[in-house]
Amino acid sequence: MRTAFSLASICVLAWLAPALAADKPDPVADQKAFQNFFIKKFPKVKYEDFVNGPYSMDEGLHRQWEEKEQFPPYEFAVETGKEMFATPFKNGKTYGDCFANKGIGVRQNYPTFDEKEGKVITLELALNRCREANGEAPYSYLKDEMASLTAYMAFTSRGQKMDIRIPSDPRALEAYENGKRYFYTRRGQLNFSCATCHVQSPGEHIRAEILAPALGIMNAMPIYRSEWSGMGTTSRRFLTCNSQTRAVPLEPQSDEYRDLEYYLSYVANGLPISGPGARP
Amino acid sequence: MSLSSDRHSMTRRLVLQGAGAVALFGLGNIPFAPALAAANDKYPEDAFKQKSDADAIKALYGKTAEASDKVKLDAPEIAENGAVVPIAVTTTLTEVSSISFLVSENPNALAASYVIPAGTVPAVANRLKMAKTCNVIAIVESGGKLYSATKEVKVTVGGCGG
Amino acid sequence: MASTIRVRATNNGDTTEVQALIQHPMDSGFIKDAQGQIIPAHFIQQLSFEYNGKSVFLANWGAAVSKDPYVKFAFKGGAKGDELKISWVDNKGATDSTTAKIQ
Amino acid sequence: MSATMSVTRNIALAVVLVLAIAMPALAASEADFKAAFAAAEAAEKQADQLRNKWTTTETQLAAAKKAAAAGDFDAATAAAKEAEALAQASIFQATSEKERWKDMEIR
Repeated sequence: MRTAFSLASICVLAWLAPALAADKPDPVADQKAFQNFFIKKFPKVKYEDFVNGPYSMDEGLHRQWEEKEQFPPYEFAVETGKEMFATPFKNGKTYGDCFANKGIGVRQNYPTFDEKEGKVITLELALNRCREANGEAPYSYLKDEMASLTAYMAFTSRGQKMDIRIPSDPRALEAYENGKRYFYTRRGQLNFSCATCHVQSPGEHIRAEILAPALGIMNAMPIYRSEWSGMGTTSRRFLTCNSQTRAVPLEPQSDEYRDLEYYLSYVANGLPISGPGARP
Repeated sequence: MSLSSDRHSMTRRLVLQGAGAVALFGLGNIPFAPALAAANDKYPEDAFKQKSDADAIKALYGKTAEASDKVKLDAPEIAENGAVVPIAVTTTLTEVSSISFLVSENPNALAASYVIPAGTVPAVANRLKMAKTCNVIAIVESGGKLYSATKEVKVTVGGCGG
Repeated sequence: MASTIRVRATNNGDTTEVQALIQHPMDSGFIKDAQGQIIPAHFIQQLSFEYNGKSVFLANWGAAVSKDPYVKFAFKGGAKGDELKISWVDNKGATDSTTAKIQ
Repeated sequence: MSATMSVTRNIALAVVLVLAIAMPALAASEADFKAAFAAAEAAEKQADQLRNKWTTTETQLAAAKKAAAAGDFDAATAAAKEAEALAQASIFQATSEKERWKDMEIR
């Protein structure tokens, strides 16, 4: 009855109607409703183009993006990442030893849920844990080394569909719900939530930038932003979004951010990985 | 580069009001370190120091350009970010020996100047910085005469960042 | 240290199209850093491309060229397997050069 | 999420802010400053527990400390009061959003 309900309802009506669903979270229905909302809101945008953020919202931007994609500025990050993958740690092991399939073409399965630890493991966290497990110091989650590693891993997964799984472990469902709550909760003195910008007004301007739709927003990570004239990891993007609403950012890879990435990636299941991405 | 949020939002506001951009450039024209003489063609040091596009063109070519529809300038209506503005030029003119790009309201108008030897296709694409909304001018030297195309490019986020 | 110059040169019969992306800060000399100090001008001034010992393209750049600069041009001739020689010098006198095979 | 709901909430936030700042600004002594600063820090600590601090609260706290160090207790107390108001507003925001976030959820 729930899926029929969400399919039949017009998106605006469904949005305002009080939640009939029992309190038990239903990620499958969430994901359908989430994707339907954006597909209805932007009928002219091709399904897989949602991963191109602002570039699928504005023709002028799209042309500039195509121009940049001929020889994109994140090219250096991918190559540095490839070199890092090939350089063994002091103990002779490499990043490939920490990941399935040597870390090639696996990005679309991250974040995963670790049932031993009972927590979400994001790609950035897994990379630092791999370093620590091999006696190396962890990298900053905001700086270029982490961006190069995730850029290379994303590059090897390009085109693969996002494939995030929520195991039947109740803690996984709770992490998913925490991520969803964080996404919709207003914060900072400007009193914005992620949804205020990326659900209510994608395609519109906020100051000088055109807002990306929330659907597929993780698929392009990490991104080279002209604004930063450098690479940015998912962690850096979450922290800067916080400070732009005048909320004090939390520690990178805090549980809130891990759950948020879990939720945002799960609802984008089925959309292709397009990282690393170039952005305004 | 520490990313303290106050500096970040403060700079963005300043840049957006344009005040910051003006204040920065009010520092006057910082003399460039004298460039080492390049192996072959000489670097047009003086042209790159000129403020206005007219002075830069005069310093570079010693003559003025006339607008021509044979020079096709490809630049965006609104730059996504002033730091990376994709600009390209193609021309049907022949015997092209030089192509230059000028950004009229940058502190120094001349952005780039290319020597086009015989046998090279008269077309160039590059990515330039623009301080604010202004005219982008492409100059093509063909058969010893100068032809130009001009287009206004709107810039919302100043390209010189900070 | 790997070269700072990335080049893609492709030949399609009579012309060779060349794209280059160079890793360089291209500081304009107008920016202040976090402590309010001016970051001194540091940008590539000349970038040259040679084929068979002859210059096919010479770029004179000012401070307004974007960070990690990109340029695209084409020249008549060239053949698959031939080599292009690329080199740059910046206003501090630093240089880098590389060669690239035409695909 | 309908506009009326967000307007009422913003008014509530504004009221909390105005109330705190409107306090009479007599020549503040060091003791006044210490009291105001302690209250502000306590509120900010609570906001921290709710993982919902605002950057503007932090700037005001720093401004208060700086003014106090320079001996200007009037400015220091005013900044401390402003910091407390902002901290209270961020606490109000965190608690009111506990359920309210569902209004915006896509279903």
